[in-house]
Amino acid sequence: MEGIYLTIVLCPLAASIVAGLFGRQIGRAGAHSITIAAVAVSFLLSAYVLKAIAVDGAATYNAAVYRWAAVGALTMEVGFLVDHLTALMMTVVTFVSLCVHVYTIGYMHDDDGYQRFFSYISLFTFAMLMLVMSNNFLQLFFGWEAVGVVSYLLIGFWYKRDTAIFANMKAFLVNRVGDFGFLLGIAALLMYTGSLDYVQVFGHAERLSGESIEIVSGMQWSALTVACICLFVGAMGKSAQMPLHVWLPDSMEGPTPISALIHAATMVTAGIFMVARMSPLFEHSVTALSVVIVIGATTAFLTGLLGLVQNDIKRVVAYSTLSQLGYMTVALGASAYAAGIFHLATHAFFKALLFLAAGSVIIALHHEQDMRNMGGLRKYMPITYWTSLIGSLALIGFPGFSGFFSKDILIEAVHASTTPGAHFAYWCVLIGVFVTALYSFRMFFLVFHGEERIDPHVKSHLHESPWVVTVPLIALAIPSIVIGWLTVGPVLFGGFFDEAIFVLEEHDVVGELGAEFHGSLAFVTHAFVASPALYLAAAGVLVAWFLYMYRPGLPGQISEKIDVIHRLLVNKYYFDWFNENVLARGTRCLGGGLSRFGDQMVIDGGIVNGSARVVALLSIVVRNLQSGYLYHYAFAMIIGLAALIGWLVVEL
Amino acid sequence: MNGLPILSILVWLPIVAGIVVLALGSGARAGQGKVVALAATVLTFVLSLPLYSAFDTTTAQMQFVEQIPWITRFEAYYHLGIDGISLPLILLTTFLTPLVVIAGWEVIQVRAAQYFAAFLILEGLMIGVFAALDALLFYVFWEAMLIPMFIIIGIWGGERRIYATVKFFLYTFLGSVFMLIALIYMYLKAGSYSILDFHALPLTLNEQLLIFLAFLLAFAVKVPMWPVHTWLPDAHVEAPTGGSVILAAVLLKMGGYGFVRFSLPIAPDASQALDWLMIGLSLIAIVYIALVALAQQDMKKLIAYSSIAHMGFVTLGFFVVFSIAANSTGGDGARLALQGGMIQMISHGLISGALFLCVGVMYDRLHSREIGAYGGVVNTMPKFAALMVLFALANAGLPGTSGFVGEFFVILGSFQASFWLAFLAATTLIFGAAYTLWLVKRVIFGEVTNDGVASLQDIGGREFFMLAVLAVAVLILGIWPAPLVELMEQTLGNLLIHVSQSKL
Amino acid sequence: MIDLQLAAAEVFMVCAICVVLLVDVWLPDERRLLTFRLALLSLVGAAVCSAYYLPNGSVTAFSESFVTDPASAVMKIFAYLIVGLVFIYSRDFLMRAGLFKGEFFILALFALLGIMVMLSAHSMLTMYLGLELLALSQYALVAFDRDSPIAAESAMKYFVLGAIASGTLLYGISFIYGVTGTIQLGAIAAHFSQPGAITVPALLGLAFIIVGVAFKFGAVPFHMWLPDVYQGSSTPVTLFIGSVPKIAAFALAWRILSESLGDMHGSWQTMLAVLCVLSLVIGNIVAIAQSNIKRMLAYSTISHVGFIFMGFIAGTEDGLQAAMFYTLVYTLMAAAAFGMVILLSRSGFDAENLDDFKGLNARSPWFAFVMLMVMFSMAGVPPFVGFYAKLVVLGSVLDAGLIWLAITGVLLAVIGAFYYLRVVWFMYFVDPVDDSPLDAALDFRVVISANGLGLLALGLFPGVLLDLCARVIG
Amino acid sequence: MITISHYLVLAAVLFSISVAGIFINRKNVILLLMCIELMLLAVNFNFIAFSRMLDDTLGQIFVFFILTVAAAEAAIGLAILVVLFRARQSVNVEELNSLKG
Repeated sequence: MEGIYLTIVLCPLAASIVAGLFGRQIGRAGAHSITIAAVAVSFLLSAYVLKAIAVDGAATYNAAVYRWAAVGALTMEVGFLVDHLTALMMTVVTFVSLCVHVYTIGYMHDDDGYQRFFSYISLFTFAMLMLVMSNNFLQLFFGWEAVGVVSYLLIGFWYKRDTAIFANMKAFLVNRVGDFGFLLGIAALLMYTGSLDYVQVFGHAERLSGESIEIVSGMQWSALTVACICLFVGAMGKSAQMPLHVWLPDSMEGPTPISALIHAATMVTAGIFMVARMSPLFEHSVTALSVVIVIGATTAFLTGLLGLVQNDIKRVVAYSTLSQLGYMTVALGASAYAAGIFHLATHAFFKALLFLAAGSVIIALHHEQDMRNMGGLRKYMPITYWTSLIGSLALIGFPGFSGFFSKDILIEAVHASTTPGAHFAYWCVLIGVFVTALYSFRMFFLVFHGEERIDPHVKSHLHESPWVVTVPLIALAIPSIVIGWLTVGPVLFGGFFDEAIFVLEEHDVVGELGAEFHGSLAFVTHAFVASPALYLAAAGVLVAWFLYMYRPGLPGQISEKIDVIHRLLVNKYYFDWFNENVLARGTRCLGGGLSRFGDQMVIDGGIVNGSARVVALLSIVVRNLQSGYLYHYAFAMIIGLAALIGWLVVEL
Repeated sequence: MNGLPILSILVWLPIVAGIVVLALGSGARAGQGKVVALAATVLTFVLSLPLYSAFDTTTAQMQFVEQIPWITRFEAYYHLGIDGISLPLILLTTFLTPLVVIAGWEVIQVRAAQYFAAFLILEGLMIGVFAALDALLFYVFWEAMLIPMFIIIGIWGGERRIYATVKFFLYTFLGSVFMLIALIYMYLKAGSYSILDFHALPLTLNEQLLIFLAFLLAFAVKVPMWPVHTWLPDAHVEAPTGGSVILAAVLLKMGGYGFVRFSLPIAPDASQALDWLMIGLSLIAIVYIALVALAQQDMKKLIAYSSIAHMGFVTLGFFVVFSIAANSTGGDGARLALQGGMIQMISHGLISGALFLCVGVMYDRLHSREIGAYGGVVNTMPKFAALMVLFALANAGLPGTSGFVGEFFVILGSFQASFWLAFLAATTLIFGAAYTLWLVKRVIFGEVTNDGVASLQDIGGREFFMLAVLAVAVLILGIWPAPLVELMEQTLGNLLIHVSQSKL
Repeated sequence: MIDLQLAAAEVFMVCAICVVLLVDVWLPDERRLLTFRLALLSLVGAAVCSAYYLPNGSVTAFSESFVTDPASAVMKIFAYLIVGLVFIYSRDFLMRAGLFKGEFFILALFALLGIMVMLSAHSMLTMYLGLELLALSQYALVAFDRDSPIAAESAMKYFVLGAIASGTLLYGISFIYGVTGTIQLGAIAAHFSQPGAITVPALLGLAFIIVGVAFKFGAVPFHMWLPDVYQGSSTPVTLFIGSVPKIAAFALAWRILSESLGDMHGSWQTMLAVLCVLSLVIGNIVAIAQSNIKRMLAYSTISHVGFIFMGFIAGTEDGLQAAMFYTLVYTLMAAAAFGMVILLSRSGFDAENLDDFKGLNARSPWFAFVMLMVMFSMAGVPPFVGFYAKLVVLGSVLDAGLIWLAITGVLLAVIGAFYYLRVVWFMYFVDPVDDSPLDAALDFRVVISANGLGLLALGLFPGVLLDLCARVIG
Repeated sequence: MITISHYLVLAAVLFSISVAGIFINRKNVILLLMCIELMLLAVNFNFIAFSRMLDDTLGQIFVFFILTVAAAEAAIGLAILVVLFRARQSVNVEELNSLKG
């Protein structure tokens, strides 16, 4: 199998290198053919692997590819761990990536950086695969940072735009804050387990929960909790949990395929994946789970609200992503890892779909992103319209659609969870359902229905996007509808993740739900009676219809009424303001101050040049002793003689 | 290759070639001089490869030893030899010097022969520093190096070159004279100048402390550590590109080398007693200097400060071992930290060298180092921008590049000493990325800001070659550091054992 | 060997001087070069005599008032060498300045004779006579350029102060004579080796003698003459005064302080240490403010004296060897440095200012390099021999446990490095004021190159000279 | 009775006078030359006193040499004086300060 895994990983890398370095030679067609071929190979092989593992029951693969370094008894290797979780992630990643590759042909058609773009996204696929397939923390960290870098490059793809190069730096730096915690978490695990290998580290998990570490003197904390929280800080960065979520909306400066691929479907879910992968660790630390669930719930609710006031179509989707990531995190905190991953998978499809649909709208309108300048696009872009509708329904959890299954189970799991904070989380996610429906359909109505506010000049040649755009939309729309229906049973309740994810018996909420699970259809019908979520979603859609279709003037009045809240939302809770004006400016001022005061004034001016000046001054003063007068010279000699004799006298 | 005194050849070949280049002069035969310089440096590099291939990684003993009497009155020998600590540094030196020659190929028009000769002589002396096993010989190489560097900065430097070069010289001279006193003191006790004898020399704690402080002054200036670092930004800013490269890539490493070759093994107890000081200064370098780097407006100054911050990891890795040993239950944290420090030196040599070359490439075109004078370089120099971004990311410690390995090891190791230590060290992930990427943002990305940038020509074959070679090296070391780690494993293991045994 | 054989070099030198003198008197001006050649020849002859009549150990002559030993022979030969360099460096300058007269060579040879006598002195009287022979010749040499007011002024200063110094020295000697009843150095040493022999009058004498020694070296505060004389004399005379007489000063300290008053080491150690530190401080610091290179080198000399003193202060055999090594190395460096000053000067233009070194690298890379070697050697930077000179004296004071002195020394050496660096920076980093090419005779070029390279060669293989010093002294 | 100490004190007084004369005198260089002679005389006094005390002729021999050298010294001194006067038209000590610093 190793050959297959290597092929899966290296194909996109090779394609990326070829497209990147020899882009000019192979031309545009060459670049997209080679990268698409490579990603297609990866996807097919991933699917094969998924089949082999999920259907044929192939054993978990865990082996090193090569030894990266060995220091003392510690060996650091690059290797693959392929189990159900990995196989699922590989398939999702390569599938979405493939769709995005194809879609890009259309979307980036006129761009000068065509080959470069393909090179980047293939490189991203490679990095993401390295991340998910890793069997150790070193490689995980490599993939973790590598996806971050590609994301950096892609957000700043249009490097001439000031906003883009600001956003990419911001994204990287915020991610670095997460990585900072992540690295400390790895260091903690290494310290207590002496290894970076998943299997070995997990083997120590139980012992670790007993070890204590003193960080603030006098406070003994469980080493495992500290390690888990540090790791989770990494996840917060990558999966954009509050307060490290600020980069994700800005990252929409990148081309839309990137928003779909990286900032919705794959990279941002790395944190979710990581926590699920680390379930044997998190399970032993209720404190850490509690942190996870609270942060997740806060993110899910608060960022959802932000989606209500955005006018940029991509930003709405971005805040939706943030909110959904919060949902996944909540699931993790509730020990419902499987539910989190399941939501991750379904979300990857429908959110990628929504992004690509948004992208389709954007190119159709010649890079117009403001929803206030849209409306009534339904008749111009039928495929985009329908696929968007599917995506939105999936997102709000319309019964039978993929999002319904994942979200409903997730909410139920939180309901059943005993993790401290789960109660709070439950209310957050529940209200979140309403909010989700509201902003989703606000967007949907504003874009596709109602009055046509489009620039007439653009409108004259408005038409549906070409097939390279619509085919991926359709390709993503199908799983957005059916994937939940088909897979919820086997994946979530069929013991699919038993080997990959570890859940303590007392935390096993998914297991509890599984006991009541009797097939997808039953689940759907059951939801009508059991879950308030469904009704909340319906209410959301209705309210959206009421506000944006029936009484379009009302939203403006409402926002005037609740001006304070509205302003808070429009300013995104002032996170950006704080970061830019307090943190960033403060740091720069501190640096400037240290540079001017510490380095230039005290050390250089005072000590270094100061001593030089003192010597120079001394030199000028002392040379005046050499007056040129003979009698002074003689006098100096006599003084010297007298001093010598005087010293003798003292000595005697 | 057995019979050949290969280390001597490596030391003297460039020096002799330097004299030849000088003799050819800067006049009509300057072209020949350049060719000789390039040939000599390439030959030196080729000749240094057998050191690697024939190096026995299973022992901590000195290898390729040459020893002939030199100054019999002092029991000083012409004694060369290498172990796992010196070999990588020698390879780094021989690898970078040809690139420096290439970097100056068309750029240096004034007194070209002297320029190339200075670098050739410098190369020989630098190799000598790393290969010398006799303290007096070491000191001679160590100090003699200042002369060509002084000349290089002074003649081919920028506007304030004289201030910078005199500052550089006096600073380092001040540091090293104290080391000289310590060396003489130990010679008087040991009866010879052999470094290996010094290692075995029993010393009281007070003696060790004084010797340690004397060494500290010499090495701290070279590294440089806060607060004796202020020569570096000036020297870097004013030096010509090649000078900056060698300064950052090799000269700074001598400080780190000194710590592992002298301070730790000679004064283990003092090292342990003063490790709080060293760790403190290292952390200041990592945090304080990183903040200072953020405020710089001059590209070279920024990279210079970044060098100081990165070298903080070297000293942190070296001196955190005592706390690790005291704290953990026989893990490999101490070894990891030492390895990290060493790898950081090699990696920083490549990366900072590359970044200075990048700045040089731009400076050659626009004759400005101000960040504000650039902006949107990627529009006119895409190939160059790609490479520069790669090096910048490596400088920010991106996994998969060499810049990651050392920092990773040191942070992992120092966590075992204390959480807060690792915490502060790990801030480099944020600050390092902040100042590097901000630089990239302001210089590389964006719209073309002025006519100067608009008129830029992308790098030609010569420039592409030197940067590409470095890029490959940076990537290889990042993807597969095992060979380098292996090279040092035995020596560092042995060093740890030695250091853990008290001399008292 | 009979007495005259032991003093063969001195005897030869006296005869040779007489010959030169007589020949010179009858020579017409245009054939004055013969004097130059004869003077060089007499140096060679003296060298042969010194080398040929070299006893194995220390042998005294003339009622124990004269001694010949390997150390003195080595230093004499070194002195011939340096004087030879002086003659070669001076010739063209003197010609251009219209000073090419026999007196220069004759006075220099007389001074050399004085140095030889001092080196071989084994009695206070011999020492005094040698000293006066040297001193009087130097006074005359300084005033040699009769038309120069500053030369006359500096000669007068030198003369008056020198006379005070020799008077003081004599006063001290008289006390030693009164205490010991002898002026013969060996006997004095024997007297003081007895317990309780060190009395107050003896110490008083010691203090006065130290003034004489310190003056000869030019140690602070007895250094005042030195900058003025260096600056006031014409460059060839400065070259002479700045180099060889240091050997005489060494001889004075060595023969009197180490050999005969060695048992009073405890008393003179601190005195010398104070003078040493003062010299290091004043020499190095004031040199920074100088713009006249001769004056700067004068202050540099003062600081080097501080280092030479370190060897004596240690009071050990190693220390003495170190001081000797330092002295010899210093004379070589000084000769080369002043040689370069001469090289840069042309007719009607004395290259006295530091500015005259500006851009030398552009005018002549090779001679800039020679000056670079000299400057770095003086600063004590390896691989030049000046480094080893500092190394050995520092080693000897450290061996004596005087760590503070060693630290003071190196700190001030760092400060001092600044003004040597300034010369290098003027030569290399600054554009020339004057682009005219250097013109100098071939022999001059060859010799000064060899002189500079010698500093490098001795720096690479310092063992040669170190071993020699170790073998002959102590 | 006149003892050795008296001679020594006398010599010391002479020596001091000569020294004082050198640095107090700010007028004529010739006075300096005279002071120097006086200093040597003080030394000679010492030597002869000691010679007498020790009943040893060495001291007296030394004195003869000193006298001879003193004569030579005076000659040179006067010669320099002449040169100085020729060059500067003055033998005023206070004007001898063109070299300084």
